[in-house]
Amino acid sequence: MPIRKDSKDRYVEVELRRGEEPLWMRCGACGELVFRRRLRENNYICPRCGAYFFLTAQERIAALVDPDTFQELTLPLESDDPLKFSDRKPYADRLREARESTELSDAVVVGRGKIGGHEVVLAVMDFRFIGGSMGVVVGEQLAHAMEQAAEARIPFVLVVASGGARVQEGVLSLLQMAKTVAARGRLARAGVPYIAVLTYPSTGGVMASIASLADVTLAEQGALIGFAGPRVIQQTTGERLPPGFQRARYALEHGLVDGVVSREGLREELIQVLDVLSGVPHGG
Amino acid sequence: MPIRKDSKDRYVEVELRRGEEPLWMRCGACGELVFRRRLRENNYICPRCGAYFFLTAQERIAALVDPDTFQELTLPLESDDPLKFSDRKPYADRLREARESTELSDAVVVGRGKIGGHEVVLAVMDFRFIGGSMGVVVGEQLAHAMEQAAEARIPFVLVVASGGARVQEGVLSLLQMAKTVAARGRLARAGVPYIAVLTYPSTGGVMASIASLADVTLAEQGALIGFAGPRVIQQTTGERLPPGFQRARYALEHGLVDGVVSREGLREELIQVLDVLSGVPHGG
Amino acid sequence: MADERTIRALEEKVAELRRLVEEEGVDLQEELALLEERLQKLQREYYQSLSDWDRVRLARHPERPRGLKLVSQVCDAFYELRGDRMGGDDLALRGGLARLGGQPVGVLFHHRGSTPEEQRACRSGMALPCGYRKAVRIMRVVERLRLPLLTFIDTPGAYPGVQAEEENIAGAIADCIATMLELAVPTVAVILGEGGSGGAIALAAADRVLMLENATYTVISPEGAAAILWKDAAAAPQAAQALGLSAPRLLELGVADEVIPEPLGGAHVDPEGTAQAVREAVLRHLGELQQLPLDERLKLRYSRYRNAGNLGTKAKTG
Amino acid sequence: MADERTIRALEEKVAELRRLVEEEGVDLQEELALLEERLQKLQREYYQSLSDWDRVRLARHPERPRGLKLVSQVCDAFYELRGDRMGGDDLALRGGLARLGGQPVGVLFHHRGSTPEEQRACRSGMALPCGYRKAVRIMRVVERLRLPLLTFIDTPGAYPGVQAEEENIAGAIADCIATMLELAVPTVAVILGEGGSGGAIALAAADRVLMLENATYTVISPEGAAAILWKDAAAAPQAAQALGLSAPRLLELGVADEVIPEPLGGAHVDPEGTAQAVREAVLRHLGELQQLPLDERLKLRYSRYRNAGNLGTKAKTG
Ligand SMILES: [Zn+2]
Ligand SMILES: [Zn+2]
Repeated sequence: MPIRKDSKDRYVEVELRRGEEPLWMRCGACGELVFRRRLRENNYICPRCGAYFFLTAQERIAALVDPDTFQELTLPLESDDPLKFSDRKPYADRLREARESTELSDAVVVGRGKIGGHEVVLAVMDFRFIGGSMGVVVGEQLAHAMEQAAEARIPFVLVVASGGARVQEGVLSLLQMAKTVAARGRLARAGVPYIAVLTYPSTGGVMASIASLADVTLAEQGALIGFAGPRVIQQTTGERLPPGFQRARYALEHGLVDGVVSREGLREELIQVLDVLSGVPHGG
Repeated sequence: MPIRKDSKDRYVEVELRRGEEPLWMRCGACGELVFRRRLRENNYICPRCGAYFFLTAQERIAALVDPDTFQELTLPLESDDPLKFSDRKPYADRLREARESTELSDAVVVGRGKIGGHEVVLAVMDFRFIGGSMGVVVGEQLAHAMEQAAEARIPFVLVVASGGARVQEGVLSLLQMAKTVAARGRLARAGVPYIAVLTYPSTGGVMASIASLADVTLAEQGALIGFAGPRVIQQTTGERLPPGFQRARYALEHGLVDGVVSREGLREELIQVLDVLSGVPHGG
Repeated sequence: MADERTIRALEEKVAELRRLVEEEGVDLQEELALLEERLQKLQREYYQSLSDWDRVRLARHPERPRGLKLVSQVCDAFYELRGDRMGGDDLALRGGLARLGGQPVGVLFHHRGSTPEEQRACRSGMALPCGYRKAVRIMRVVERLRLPLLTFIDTPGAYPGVQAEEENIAGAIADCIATMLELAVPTVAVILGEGGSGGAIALAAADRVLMLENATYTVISPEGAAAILWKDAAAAPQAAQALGLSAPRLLELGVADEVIPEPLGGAHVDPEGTAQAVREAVLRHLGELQQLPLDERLKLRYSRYRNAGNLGTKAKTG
Repeated sequence: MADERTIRALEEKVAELRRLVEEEGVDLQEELALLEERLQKLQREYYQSLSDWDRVRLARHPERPRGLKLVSQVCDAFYELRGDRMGGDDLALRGGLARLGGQPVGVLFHHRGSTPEEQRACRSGMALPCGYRKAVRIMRVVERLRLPLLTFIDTPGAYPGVQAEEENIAGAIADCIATMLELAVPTVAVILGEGGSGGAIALAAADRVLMLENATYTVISPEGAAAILWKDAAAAPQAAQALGLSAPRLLELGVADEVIPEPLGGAHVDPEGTAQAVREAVLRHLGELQQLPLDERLKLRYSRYRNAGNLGTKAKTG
């Protein structure tokens, strides 16, 4: 699913990274062909122009947690296609394809690990899985992750990469907004910190629920942050969109996030936050 | 203390209504000489042009409560002039003069009465007393009134007519903001309704504390509602003030109040609010 | 089977005939009764087999009872509270204090407007951040005063606009959901017309969720789904069906607790009756909730939303 | 008695003399020691008899330690949180998470800026509604995470502007006071420079209120009082005296709990030392508060504000 190119904010069209990945990848921003290993070593940032490529959940986790500390806690769940939804293609087929190409059960990976020595429960969304959309499985995984964090009394870190609710699961996916917010309420009552990292994209129903309710909210450089998509806004209102609209820096200027952080600096930034909060939550 | 004329919003310059009042009063808006009894019967609204004259606390009370139901609860307190303040004239003299001309101990009258058959605790500020400013006595009276309402479990109605904090009592008057807000917190925890009526003027420290924290907030037509005075704003920022700025209707359009009510309609409006809230707070 | 237009035409003819018979005194009572019976059967057949797209159209019907007028009929008295206390007052999302069954309650509802000017002023029920912030403010008032909260939902969705985004419409909706879920007072939501995505669930995270028979509740409009998934705006009727947005379907799925029946032809045929039916249902659910101890009520609410949608998951196969 | 300028000149001369003596090795140690002693006496006399107007000028001194820099020195680490989540981020009122004495705390402070551009961007510490709303948001974070809250006050007052009024600056201040008073966590406020009216008390409704020796806390600026009451801007020094805005006076009145001493000449003479003194005082008060059981701490806070100013009332005489 290619996303729109924006040289200034450095998000670029990329080939869907499916199954066997090519040895070389072309940067959509500058056209450079980059050796894949080199790209990975560079946090999937184009070494020529600095554009960001999408990260898979596993790549994101590898970039954030201390080596060999991640322990996956993703529940062994799949969507049961509750509406037996079909558009031009059955949802069941889309699910199967997404599972095969990503080797994920759905659009989020949950686990426990350390960041700069601090224990955290980490949930990372994966945009490759049907646009990182939140359906019943993602909702359940996130609620479960927050419960784990509340129980273990260690901070919860959520990395958002989601276009919103999973359309193919209808109102059941809409309800995941309330579900994740309810679980966040429990986490808050337990006094456990919740840090959200918004990446490209953080929009729709995910942004209008769990992703907006963190104690500390960081935006990765170039992240798209909002509720309605730019096209919907233009079609409904005919408004001209201001430059930088809904991008990370714009969000910061409008008071929507606590900071904008480069991909290279994200781990260090999280360590700073965890350092300052060290000892929180207070004992049992 | 004459206030600025605004024919549209119908607040007019008036003679300070001191001591022995004349049989006739001149309307500052249209110049009409009105027989005082006629003015009183008309809620102190000019029968020719509809301009509002200031109301004293007693007149406001008479206009709002059911006949023969008001029982004054104002504490027998006076300002002790804690700073021994003196500008061109000693504060002690100003206090004495204000007490003599208004026959009030300070700028608020507190009592219990019925409005449309509903028991309320009522606090009414009086602009004649040093601009209705909130010093240590006003703060104490308001806190006391809220405690009475919380204890008796009947709604609290506050009619604001105040330019802000009492300068001559320094930080002690500033602290009345925190004091009244603290007392309002207790009232809220008791589940007792609090209705504020903002009249000309409702500004400064009173507006930045107790007057902004009601469950239901009504503005009398033409009321001036804000924090900083128009002159301060112009001097500090050089901004041009938009028409109607800080007036009741402007406040409504900017989401600051629940409704704008004519002086004639105010009692009926309060009865509507009290009717709909009848039974609140719920038993003991 | 008859379509909507044929049924409307038949209804008119039969009404004319009855008037004629009654005015002229012709003895055709028996024939007329048979005819009416036949008509009713047709109506029942038609309205009981409504497609989801038919319901979408009924939910959007310009004469459908809704907004301020309906809420005023459902409640015995309504006192509107206005403003978010931060610079705005949204006419698309409104609320205040009301009385119902002899007790004070808080209400929140979408308002779409009836005249074109009013519709413009309230953007046909698409609320702004200041609307959701007003809703949160009113929730805090009802919480302080220990009033049950009733919400009436009827919106195509939150307003998609530049300023709405700048003022954090997403966060405003999230706060609305969070505040509503944390209220100690009982909450009942009624979906009256369109329950459009985030703009709807902002007011729908309640202890009980009721739907009028032809109301819809959906994650995306059928047109939106058609455009995105079918790449074809004409696929909206299919999308409507696929989305499972109808009241009966959502009752099956456990999303709605009760479907409030509408008269044959839709709520607009009998606005008074519709208001009465809504009132009766709300009072009944409120009564049940008020019987429950606080702890249990909050536990039930939490587990309702904590477990929402779990019927749509299954153990991993791979 | 010497004035500020004479003392400054003397200080310089003595310093030059000492340098000369040390560099040239001239044996004037004894004479120099006497001279220095005399100078210190003059300094003490001068700075211990500062008029309130002198203190106003010291509180506003362009080199006075304040804002982000001072807070960063007082705390061991500071992580800034930004934005009100509603459309704005105020640079005049800032805050975030910090560490102090080995524990995490929340902090809020005014920032006035040092360069002219920065001063323009943060309006010399006059906060907007979005600043007070950010403060409320951060208060909710510290409440959730059970962190003590420290506030550092230094503002001429809230910003008086058209948009600020439209966005309800008054209500934003009121909400700030109300939220701060209801926090379950311990709260310590330090008035660093100017504590200007509503804009200051918004952050000062704390369990403990400390003042730097030359900080001021007042219901209105001396200039404002002079203009309104004396009808003469030149009366500001008299007004300063009359308003009782100095730390020693407010300690007497029970408004401040402690006066944190400044070096002779004012805090700007030794910013590091000032930060250390503030840190020490805050840690001590925080330690005392953390010893108290929650109930008692909240009872003390309530009675502190419920009874505030009662020493200024007396039984009615008439
Ligand atoms: Zn490139
Ligand atoms: Zn007149």
